[in-house]
Amino acid sequence: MNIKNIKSAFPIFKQKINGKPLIYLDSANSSQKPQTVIDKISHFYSTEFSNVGRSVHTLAVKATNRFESTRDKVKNYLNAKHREEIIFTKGATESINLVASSFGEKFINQGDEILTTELEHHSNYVPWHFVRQKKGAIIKFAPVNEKGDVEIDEIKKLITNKTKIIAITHISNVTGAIMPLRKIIDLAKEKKIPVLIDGTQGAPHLKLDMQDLDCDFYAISCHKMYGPNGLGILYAKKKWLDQLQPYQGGGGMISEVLKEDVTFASSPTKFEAGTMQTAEVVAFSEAIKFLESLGMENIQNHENEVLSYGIEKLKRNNSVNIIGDPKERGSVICFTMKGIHPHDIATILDDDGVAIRAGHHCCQILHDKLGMPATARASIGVYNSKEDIDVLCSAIDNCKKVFKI
Amino acid sequence: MNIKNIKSAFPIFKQKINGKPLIYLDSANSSQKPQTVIDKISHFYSTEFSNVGRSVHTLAVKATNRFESTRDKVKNYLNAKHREEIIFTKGATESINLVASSFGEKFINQGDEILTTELEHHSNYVPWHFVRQKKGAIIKFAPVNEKGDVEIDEIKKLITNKTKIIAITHISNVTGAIMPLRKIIDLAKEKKIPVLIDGTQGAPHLKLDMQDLDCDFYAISCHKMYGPNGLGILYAKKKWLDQLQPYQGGGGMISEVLKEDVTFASSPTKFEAGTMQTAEVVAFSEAIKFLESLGMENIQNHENEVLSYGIEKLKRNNSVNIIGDPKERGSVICFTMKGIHPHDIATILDDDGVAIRAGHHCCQILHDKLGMPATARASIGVYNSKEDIDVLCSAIDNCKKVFKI
Amino acid sequence: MDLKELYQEIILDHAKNPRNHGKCNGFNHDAKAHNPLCGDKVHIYLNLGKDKNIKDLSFEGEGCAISLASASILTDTLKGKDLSFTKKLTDDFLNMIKTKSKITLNSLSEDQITTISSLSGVQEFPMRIKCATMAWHTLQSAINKKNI
Amino acid sequence: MDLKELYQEIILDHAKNPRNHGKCNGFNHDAKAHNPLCGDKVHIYLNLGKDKNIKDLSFEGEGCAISLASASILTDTLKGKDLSFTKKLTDDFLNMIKTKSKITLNSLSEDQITTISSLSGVQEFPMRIKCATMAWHTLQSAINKKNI
Ligand SMILES: Cc1ncc(COP(=O)(O)O)c(C=O)c1O
Ligand SMILES: Cc1ncc(COP(=O)(O)O)c(C=O)c1O
Repeated sequence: MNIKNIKSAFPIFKQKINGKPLIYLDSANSSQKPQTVIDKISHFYSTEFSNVGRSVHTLAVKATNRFESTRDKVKNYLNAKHREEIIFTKGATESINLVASSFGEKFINQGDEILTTELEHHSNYVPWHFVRQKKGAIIKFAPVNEKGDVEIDEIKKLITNKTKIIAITHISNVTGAIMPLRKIIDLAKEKKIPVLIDGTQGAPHLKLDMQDLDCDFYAISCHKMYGPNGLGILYAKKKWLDQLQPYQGGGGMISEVLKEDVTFASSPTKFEAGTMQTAEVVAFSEAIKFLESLGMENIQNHENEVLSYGIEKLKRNNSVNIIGDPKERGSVICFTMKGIHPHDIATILDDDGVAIRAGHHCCQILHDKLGMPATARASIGVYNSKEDIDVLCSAIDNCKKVFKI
Repeated sequence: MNIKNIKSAFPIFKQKINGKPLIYLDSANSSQKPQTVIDKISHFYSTEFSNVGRSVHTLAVKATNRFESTRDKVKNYLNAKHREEIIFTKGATESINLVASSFGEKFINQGDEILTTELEHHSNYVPWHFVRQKKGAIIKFAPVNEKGDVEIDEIKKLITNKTKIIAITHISNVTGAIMPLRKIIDLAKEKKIPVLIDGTQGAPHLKLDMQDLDCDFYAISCHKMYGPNGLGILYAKKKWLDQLQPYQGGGGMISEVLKEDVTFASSPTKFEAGTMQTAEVVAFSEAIKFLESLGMENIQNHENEVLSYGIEKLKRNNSVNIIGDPKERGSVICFTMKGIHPHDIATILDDDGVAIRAGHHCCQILHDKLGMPATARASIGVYNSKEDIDVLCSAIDNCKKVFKI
Repeated sequence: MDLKELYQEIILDHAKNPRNHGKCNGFNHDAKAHNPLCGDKVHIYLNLGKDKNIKDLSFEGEGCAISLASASILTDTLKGKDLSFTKKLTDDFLNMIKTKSKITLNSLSEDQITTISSLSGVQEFPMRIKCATMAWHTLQSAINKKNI
Repeated sequence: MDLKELYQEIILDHAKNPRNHGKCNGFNHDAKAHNPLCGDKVHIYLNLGKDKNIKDLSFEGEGCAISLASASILTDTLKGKDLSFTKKLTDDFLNMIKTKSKITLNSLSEDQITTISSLSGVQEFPMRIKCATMAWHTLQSAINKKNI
């Protein structure tokens, strides 16, 4: 497969939007799905579907094998050390809620501190807010600077002997800043503080290596990495698996159930209560195949090329104000236009077939700091090209025409 | 569509299992999916996919409309009074965990009582066990009698002024007993105790009417009612929606997010944190269409016919011991055979293409009471026929041959 | 879908130069609302007389052209009107947004009708309907909620 | 897949009449395991001499024919053997289940080899492999865990 014509692998691009070709620049929200992923879902439901792990008949065996071999695939893809470190969830949001709930319940007490940043998505704040409410803990926010970065020194300054966990994003879904994870994790290890990475925006764009990165938790949304909806992953380092209580109770996650007490299975089963998203997991193996067949380095190079082209071109447009100028940027360009609200931009762009997102992108704290209730966001996926950026730019010019500016 | 040849609507039945036609008798575990549901998933991903509720571009509008109109469809299907009473979850397990967590946090304290039964699936016990652990509450189990029923009097006896909730299944997934819900809910209302129904086995087989039933919570797994994997529903009566705290925190469920505090949206958004299972929800509308086009009464009549035929025929087989003889039975036949363990039965049946389940079916408390670590279970879906039962019975005879009994 | 229908001259004018912006004098009712998905905010202030006439009416807010224009047009049209008329026009307006029905209240001038009707283009942009209706819903809350 | 391979005469015999069932005399090591998905249970007892010989070996358990036969055959074969032989046979056995390789330890009689090998049919029934291996894993835990 060649990245240059990879659009053809995605059936959505056969659609016309308002009579124009779809220019999809909303992948940070959710990515489109390659035909192989879609076909896998159909094929699995049509020929092999069954609940996993619970029955011994032929279909159940096939489904269980496919399900568990996807776990192996994910383990290899993330270069995790152990397969039981891979836990399937509903999405990154659930992954983070799981950790906040189970880790928070056991290790966070009155007056303890949770260290996060002003950049975080609500999914990496609200779960910790719940812990704050329940436990009387404190949340500290490392400030974002005017470039849209969070400096390691700001994080260092906020660490105290009360800091129980550092919860931080891999890539900001607004400023696009790639966080200095290596430094943060080194610092945290020195102080023996566990680190949770919200990898929602990292996983679709960067090569990941859990053993090398050496964080404690890494949260992923499969639907943003060309996989099916309704599926996420929590990578949790082995040392935590026995220490954390299960998050949800139900079928499959138990060892022994008596009227007086319940004991639990070991990970990953322990954290996967109830019937799982079998078809979604099975189909996700095709998303990984897709990424691997292109090669993460190639994807990254390609996306960076499109990204830089976009940044350059938008910079030259005087009506456009790009949010942030981080040291390293990943796949996201947020911008505003004087006199045109982001929602109006999004609506007008849509008329030209260009799909972007407008709003606070679930980062209200950051937008409050920016003093902007909303921004417009163009985010880049593997299928985007420089031509897409050209269409974006002329659609942006059209905004001015519509608004007679 | 005619129920008699409804198998043709399900592509899985084109498969041969060990060279024989698939006789799928594991629907209580998970049901197979009609072609229309499978096609809807593909079609949606191929032509309309986008994240819902967050962007204003054309695809997002289409996806959001389909998503929310499925909520309306579910509301009508369940005859709920308000659309915000319909909350999408990952499955019945998550639905029950949500209630146990949010209701338990607020309304259950030290020494308070949760009333349930010995029949419950682990999904309707382990979440309450968590509440017991956290709050120092007490779980009381209404006993199951030798017929596999739980008598209303047993429930009445256990109600005290400490009873904070009654959590009970609609249909036992082992004895098949249909619980006397009307009486239980009347009794509970008299005492002002809220009632949660684990409707996982009820929803696929019985016509539901939330306004008539008048329970407080009803939990559903969509994958057992011919819908996609990874999707469930929680019906929660309006009076609870504002009282209950959200279960998970993340994008979409907030009203205002500040560093000091977070306020939440109203239901259903409040309970639907993070990116939802858009494609699954959209495709579930086809499952409802499927059920409605056949008509729940017709489905019930058909299934009852097959069920009675099965019970009669198995009763005549001296080597088979049917578990339970409830007043009203829904779609499930558990059985054992002298000298042949249920797992061996399941393996031997599979050789004849017959898919059943063996084990404790996530009901260990009940199996402990029965004095049986495992049973074999044949469960009936809309696509099963009397001929399927005939194949089951001859496969059962084959077990004796293999075991030389 | 027609962008020109949505972003009519009148709307752009009201969006760029919103009328009655700020807190009006002597307001005795107010209410605010916001759309958490997009960040639009509106705060309606009104000075409601004992005779049920709206003596003064204004708004504060931030948001897209549609939401600003809608709030601006609302205040401009309803200042000086009584509550029963306000109720009628609100119903008519919400109906128009939903079904593209026409505004016909005969105590409005042709000009006023044209102005209000300029917002009907939103009907073809389902994700933007909230932008157009938020101010009108908020006005109702403000009327119902006495400011003490 | 061949049912006759799985349910061989020898297996049915061991399943119906398990050898060494119950607690053996003077056991000084034991361990139990269960499979929560299917409810199978096994409890291994062994009397391990100072000389690292297994003086006595028995099991309690409930489960399917495969799990009972496997535990029964295990106890029958390893009673009286020393630990290093036990380790070797366990490895060989687990290998056989995984890859259908043959058991060749020359201190076993042909009869014993035939008996153990009768369990290799499980290889084609992936969901049943745990049934065959549970007793063998549990024996290893029992050896490693001194009973006090
Ligand atoms: C940085 C970041 N974190 C978390 C999330 C939440 O992911 P999901 O909605 O898939 O659970 C998102 C996406 O919306 C995100 O961009
Ligand atoms: C009675 C009952 N309750 C709850 C569940 C749990 O449903 P799910 O696994 O879909 O969450 C099941 C199915 O396994 C069930 O049969």
